[in-house]
Amino acid sequence: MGQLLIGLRRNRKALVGLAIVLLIVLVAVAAPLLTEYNPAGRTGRPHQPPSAEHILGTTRLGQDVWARLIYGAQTSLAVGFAAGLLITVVGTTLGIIAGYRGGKTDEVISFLTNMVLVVPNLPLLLVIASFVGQAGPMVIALILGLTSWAWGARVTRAETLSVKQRDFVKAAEMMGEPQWRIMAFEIFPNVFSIVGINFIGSVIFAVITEATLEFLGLGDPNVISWGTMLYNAQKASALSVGAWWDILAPCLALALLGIGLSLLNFAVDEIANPRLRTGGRLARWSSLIRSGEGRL
Amino acid sequence: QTVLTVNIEPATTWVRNFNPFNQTSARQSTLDFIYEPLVIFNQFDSNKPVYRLAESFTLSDDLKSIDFKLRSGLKWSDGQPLTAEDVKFSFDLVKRFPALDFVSIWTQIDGVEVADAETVRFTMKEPTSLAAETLVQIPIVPQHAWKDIADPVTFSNETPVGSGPMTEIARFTGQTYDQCRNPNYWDGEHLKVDCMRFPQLADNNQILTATVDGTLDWGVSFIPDIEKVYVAKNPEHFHYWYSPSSMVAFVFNQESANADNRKAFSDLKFRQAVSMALDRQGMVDIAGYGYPTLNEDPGLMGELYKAWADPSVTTDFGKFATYDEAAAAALLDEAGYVDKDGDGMRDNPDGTKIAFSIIVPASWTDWIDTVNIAIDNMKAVGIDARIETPEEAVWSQNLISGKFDAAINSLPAAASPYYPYKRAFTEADKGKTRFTAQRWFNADVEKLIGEFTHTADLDKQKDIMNRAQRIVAENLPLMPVFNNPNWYQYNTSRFTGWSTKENPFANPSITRNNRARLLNLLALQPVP
Amino acid sequence: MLFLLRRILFYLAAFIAAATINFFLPRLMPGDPVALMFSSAGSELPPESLEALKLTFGFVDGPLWEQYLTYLSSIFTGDLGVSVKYFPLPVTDLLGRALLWTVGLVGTATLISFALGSFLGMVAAWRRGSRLDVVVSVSAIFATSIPAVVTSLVALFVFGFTLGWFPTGYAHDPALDPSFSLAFFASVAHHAILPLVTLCFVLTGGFTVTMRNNMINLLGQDYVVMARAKGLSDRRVMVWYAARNALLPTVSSLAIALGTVLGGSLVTEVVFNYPGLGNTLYQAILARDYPVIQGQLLVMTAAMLVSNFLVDVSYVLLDPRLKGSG
Amino acid sequence: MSDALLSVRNLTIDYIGAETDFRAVDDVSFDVAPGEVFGLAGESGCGKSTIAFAVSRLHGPPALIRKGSEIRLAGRDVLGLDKRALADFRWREVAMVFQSAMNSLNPVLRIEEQFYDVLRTHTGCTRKEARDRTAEMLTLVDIRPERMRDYPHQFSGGMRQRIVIAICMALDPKLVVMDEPTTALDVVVQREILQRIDELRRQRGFSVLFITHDLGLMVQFCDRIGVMLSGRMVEQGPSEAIFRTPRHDYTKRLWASFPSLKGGVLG
Amino acid sequence: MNEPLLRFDTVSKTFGSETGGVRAARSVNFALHSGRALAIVGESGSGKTTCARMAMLEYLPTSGRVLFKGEPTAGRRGRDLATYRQAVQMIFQDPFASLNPAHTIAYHLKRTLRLHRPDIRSADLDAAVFEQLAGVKLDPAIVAPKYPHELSGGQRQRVNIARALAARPQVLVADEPTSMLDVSVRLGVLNLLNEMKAARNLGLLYITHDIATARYVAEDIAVMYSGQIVEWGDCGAVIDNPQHPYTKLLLSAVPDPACRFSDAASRIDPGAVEAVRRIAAKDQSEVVTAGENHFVLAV
Ligand SMILES: Nc1ncnc2c1ncn2[C@@H]1O[C@H](COP(=O)(O)OP(=O)(O)OP(=O)(O)O)[C@@H](O)[C@H]1O
Ligand SMILES: Nc1ncnc2c1ncn2[C@@H]1O[C@H](COP(=O)(O)OP(=O)(O)OP(=O)(O)O)[C@@H](O)[C@H]1O
Ligand SMILES: [Mg+2]
Ligand SMILES: [Mg+2]
Ligand code: NI
Repeated sequence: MGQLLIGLRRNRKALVGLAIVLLIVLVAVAAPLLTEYNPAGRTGRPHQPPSAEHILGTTRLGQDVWARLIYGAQTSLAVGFAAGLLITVVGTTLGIIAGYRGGKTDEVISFLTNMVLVVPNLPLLLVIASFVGQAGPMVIALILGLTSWAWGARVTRAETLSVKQRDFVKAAEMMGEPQWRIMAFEIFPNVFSIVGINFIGSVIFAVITEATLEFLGLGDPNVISWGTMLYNAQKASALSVGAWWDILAPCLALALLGIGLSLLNFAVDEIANPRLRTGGRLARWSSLIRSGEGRL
Repeated sequence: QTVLTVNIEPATTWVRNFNPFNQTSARQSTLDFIYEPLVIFNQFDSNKPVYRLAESFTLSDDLKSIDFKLRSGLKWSDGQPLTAEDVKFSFDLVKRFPALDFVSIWTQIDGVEVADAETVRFTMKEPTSLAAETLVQIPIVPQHAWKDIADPVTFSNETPVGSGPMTEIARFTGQTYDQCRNPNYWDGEHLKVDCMRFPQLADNNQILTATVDGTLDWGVSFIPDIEKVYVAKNPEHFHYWYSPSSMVAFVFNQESANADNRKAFSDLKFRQAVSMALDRQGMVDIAGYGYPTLNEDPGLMGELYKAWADPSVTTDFGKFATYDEAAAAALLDEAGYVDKDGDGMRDNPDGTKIAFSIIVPASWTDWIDTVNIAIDNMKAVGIDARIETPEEAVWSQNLISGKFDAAINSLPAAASPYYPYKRAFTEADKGKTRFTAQRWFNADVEKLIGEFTHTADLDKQKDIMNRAQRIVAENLPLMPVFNNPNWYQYNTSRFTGWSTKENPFANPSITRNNRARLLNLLALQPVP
Repeated sequence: MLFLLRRILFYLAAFIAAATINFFLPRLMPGDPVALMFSSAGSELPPESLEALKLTFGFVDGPLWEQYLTYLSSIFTGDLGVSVKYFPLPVTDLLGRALLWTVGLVGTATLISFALGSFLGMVAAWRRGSRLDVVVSVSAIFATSIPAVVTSLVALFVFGFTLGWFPTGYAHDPALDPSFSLAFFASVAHHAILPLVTLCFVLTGGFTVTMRNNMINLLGQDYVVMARAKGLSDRRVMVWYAARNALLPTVSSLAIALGTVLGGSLVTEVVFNYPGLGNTLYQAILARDYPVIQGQLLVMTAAMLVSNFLVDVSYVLLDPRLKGSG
Repeated sequence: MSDALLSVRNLTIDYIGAETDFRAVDDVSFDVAPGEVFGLAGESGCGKSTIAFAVSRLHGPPALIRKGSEIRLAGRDVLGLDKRALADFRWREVAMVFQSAMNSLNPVLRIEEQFYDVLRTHTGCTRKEARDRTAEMLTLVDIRPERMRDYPHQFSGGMRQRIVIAICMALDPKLVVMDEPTTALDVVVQREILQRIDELRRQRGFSVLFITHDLGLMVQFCDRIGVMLSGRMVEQGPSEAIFRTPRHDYTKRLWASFPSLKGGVLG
Repeated sequence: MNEPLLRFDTVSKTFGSETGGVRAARSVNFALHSGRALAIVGESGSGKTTCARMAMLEYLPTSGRVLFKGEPTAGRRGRDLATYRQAVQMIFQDPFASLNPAHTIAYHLKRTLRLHRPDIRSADLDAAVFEQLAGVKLDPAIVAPKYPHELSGGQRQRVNIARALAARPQVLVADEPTSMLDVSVRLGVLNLLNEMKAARNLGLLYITHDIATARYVAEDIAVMYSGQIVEWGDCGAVIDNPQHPYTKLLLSAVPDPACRFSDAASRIDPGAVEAVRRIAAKDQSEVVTAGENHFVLAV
């Protein structure tokens, strides 16, 4: 785990990704300080283009887009992280249990996993979300968590299977460690990078999916989030009336968060899998080759 | 060949269904255009009958039977004669298959008989002066084509045989269909349009695109910032006219499960104060883009039924449906609604808490915005209101079952205020329709409504209505805010003769429930 | 072939389980379609018509298990019921007409993305650290991290509305009747470009990244090094030694992607008003059109199972190591 | 030795790191005479494989062969070869057997195909000719020629290793580099394979650069041995001498850590 | 002789189905006494590890019994299993893989002490850890806080031994404990094992394919081929005077720097190898006594 952190610090992708994500988190947390406007209140005339007063313009209802954007970040992040956490916890737990226990347990969990994998995810989500009706962000997070853990469970299981073969697990068994301890303290730290990748991937997925569900009108329209911003902008035909700021602002925010998280994810991947690493050494290598210091 | 391109309903794919009895999935161009009504009551012209298939009708003096006389020489589009038998057949069909009876006509009539080849007689269960208006809702279908249909409920009537102007389905694909001139149309000389074309348009954005680029001649849709987005593109030809339609109002449930809220809701002063707190113009302008028509009539007449309005009612009670924040606050203070527990929100005079949600369907954004404005307004005078956005179906079920505190609701537009009044204030309808959601009933009002149908005399009817609206305005069971717009855009570059604000000869909306749309069609002249 | 037999058993079980979920889900949904239809019709329909509507759609009551059995048997007879929204169109017809478009659009997009992504991933991995690699990997990251909603909306805005290069809806010019004419196909192609490109944009990145990672892991393998030592041409080593093996795990993600084809890229179809399955499902959900929702989920699950099965088979064909086993 | 087949001079190889470099091979020089078996011994990580890779120019980034290094094979400057010459040089001049036989055959190609790859690239022969040659080669390592249509996973580890050796022989290279070719195998199989290589070498006259960390085996198999310690060549000489009279302290220590079959330790 | 610590009584183990499976152990008999080491040698796949795992109760024998101090081990659960796990410890082949990269050396030892030495109070754990490390000649202060990857192979294997010994076992099973180590540190580990065996009166089951190290560590030896023990007895006697053809073959294949491949005498004939394999693979239950404490399966 410590290595992971050190690795993250050394990785340029990770730094950029982390900077982006932290920036968004910071902006979300500091939202009340960054705008004087109430994100839900009508604070200007409808569809005012960006100006000094409303730096990202106003929505059709005259709400300040910037205020909505940064308050919306709270929702998007909260859903993303909550769902990501849920997906990861469920997936990892099931994956490790299935992989480690094997036998019947594995059969049952694997069957469940494959089942969930086989049922198309987004449509299912849509259906469930509409069944729940007026799905608030946390409900969406819950639904996401309960329907999207399968992939994580599958990779974690695969990884667990290979870690399980390693002698230190055998050693712990021989030592008489209880099973839960083996899973929690021997296997878990060693599948941590997979868990990390799964987590960040799930966060991306959750953020995107939440926005999609809300964009499609299946969320709670009163919640301020990037998804509902898109939904409202689309409903107000923002693009057609030329209010590009209304729709592009949440678009760009989503893209930015997505990119930040993806960069982090790739970095974790690279750190977990040294082969994928490139970075500074290759640049140094090429410059040395070019300067004639050596050759292949 | 002149083709009129029309947007009538949003859809992702057209399904070939021209069953006129099917109100939900048949193509909306079925009624009127394929199945012409006997008579059209023109709401935009004092509800005068415009005779179509029928050339006249006569109501018996006891208001218990009515004779419709058909024009002579009527023909179905396949050339077969259209007779009183067909009319009788249609009503009998509806009787045999109750699923077809979308206006429950057989709860109102006792029987149909053919008096002669061109006359049908209906006998009513109760005397009513409004029989004709309901009877003409039932489409008349050809007996020869329908008698062998085993299950007319699931019949999709792909190649309709009709009586209206546009009966021939010249082309039908999932993305567009053309409905063309009936070769045997009785009123063919007035019909200058050869075909109507219905392109499939899925959502606002697409409709908008098609409207703005001039593809559509006749449209019915919401267009944001219409002046800028649409009219400005071609001021000479692109026009719109948003006349008032169904009335939108806030309602408090008099039978709310929350006893504390109920106390306030049942207090007239509270209702009056809340009503005064509502910034109706703001709702119209911001939530409605300025398209709805302001409604500040506590007697619910408004612009739509202004012919029926008793001016003295607005003089006496108008202020209770007009925005005045200060007056609202003062009235609340006076009635004892002050903040007792120091949370900044007003409480009941006895100190119990008032806090309620206003329910609004989740996907109806303009209403949601309206409610949000209302909540801001209420908060401004210290009333603790929140918004709740259940699914549309849940909203409507809650209104019907009475499981809510406050809501935004609408009352249908009709030929006269009689209909909304009947819908909203008939106690027997409680728990059956969402129009009685407020659960406010008044024996006098109900009696007046009953009397209204028992006379065919307009002055008497007006008098009845005057009395009823005074009671309603006095009690303010509904807090009207505006009338929804009757969506209507038209393009004069290919056709002229449209019903316009300046020449409002008929309701121009092309939606399914507007019979008068046929009149608009028949008035069109192609631009040479 | 024990392996395949086991899989088939799994698929059957999965299908029945999915079908069961499918059956119970809509029954948990608040608000029935009739009530919804009635309320959406707003003030237009008189309250009396509610009764007529209920009669029309004849929602069968009766013991749940009976309904369930009827449902199960109907699945196997291919009778998925009648759409409520498009009454009385059978669900199979409705799905049938959408199916073609979706398979055409999303199927093509998936295959193009798979081919393109795998190719880019292969080249990027082969030229590790080169400028090409940097460009490819970074753009892949970008492409995968931008939500499809965003991509579609922006594409629609820029190329559809602003520049007007492409139509903003439909699968073909409504003026043309489907036929085997050049004009028709040209129109289909013209209408498909924007959604297709957006979809490819969204999908390619994922394939690229998977392929690149697989490749890089494989490039260190002894047999790849040995292939180089053998003096084989770079092309041959890259394609036949590294990529061929790296592709194997990617095939399973292709399966998932292909399986979701029938879900359509819902968002893309909705944004571009493409008359595919995704759009149909979306509308069905909005209209609470249970039979369509059920039918669609079923069809999608079946598609997923079938494509998984095909992948299983192709695995056995592609990887000789699996042939012997079982 | 001017008539050396392979001559390595001042070979210095770095693995480039993000900040600092790791010197894996430091100024190593040695020669391999025609027909000779030269052994590179030393502990894990001392740079043996790095040298082996350099000899067939298989390195990729981040390995860097520092300037001043020189590798000559039959007089040709190996480090100066361009891409085309390199492709031709590989396998025809220097063939290589890798550490693990399990992984050095492409699992999805038939054995035949993997032979054909080499033969077609280098000799441009037809499938028919390639098949004949394959059969010949397989017979050489005691594998029935019919099995050329099998996939690698259908062979045991020892057989796969022999197949790799057969592929090595296909072009009659001058030098065969063997990087721990038998580590994964048990002693009996190992013995069989090395004996076979020894015979082939006698028949065909190629030289062998043999890498292992098993000194005992090395002395048995090699003519001359170089002992490496963290990138440097600390001692070089005929195997007899390395065994009987080791000069360098490190070599002595190595011998001292070998238990003997006869009891006690070797050294 | 007194009761052995660990005894295999006609133990067989078949993986997979009875008919088509792999017979990894066939009627294996041996006994391990305290203070002595028994080496099991044989080429890879001969079933050595399988035997070790059966001794560790990881696998249950298909037939036959594994006895600990005369008592059957089969069916041990809970407390019984815990005491057994304490009494029988194992050292793995790969010193890197057998330590969890996520934990420090101190953690590994602490866990063992916690599990098997309830007598040590928490406060004394650190001291006990240091003591264990010092016992295997590692500098506790330096090694304890480190992570496995920060240690050399030899050090790691010492940690493994320390960990195994921390449980105060009576039997130590070592499965190829030096095969992954560099030659130079190999001997140190072997010496350590020898010392511990003597100092703690351990019974050491030493598994290897390297006969030379077997001789270095063990008093007794058993040569396995294809799941059978083909020859067993006193280590010196078996190695100096092999009777079974397979033992002979194995000994002749062991690299011996003293004779070169080029010597025709030292060559082994591939045909003969096949023949030996065929003989050794046959089921055989008849035992021939070749000397005092030296037995061989009849051929
Ligand atoms: N790609 C690389 N990047 C950085 N360092 C490397 C790389 N490859 C090898 N090294 C380092 O170079 C040194 C020499 O490695 P090499 O593989 O040549 O050793 P070796 O003698 O073959 O060892 P072994 O007997 O374990 O195969 C090692 O210390 C290793 O850590
Ligand atoms: N879990 C298992 N399932 C199936 N077969 C197994 C299993 N474990 C071992 N075997 C088989 O049993 C036989 C004996 O294996 P074992 O690991 O005991 O050999 P070994 O003598 O330890 O070999 P090595 O020296 O390679 O470690 C081998 O053929 C092996 O393939
Ligand atoms: Mg090496
Ligand atoms: Mg073993
Ligand atoms: Ni850590």
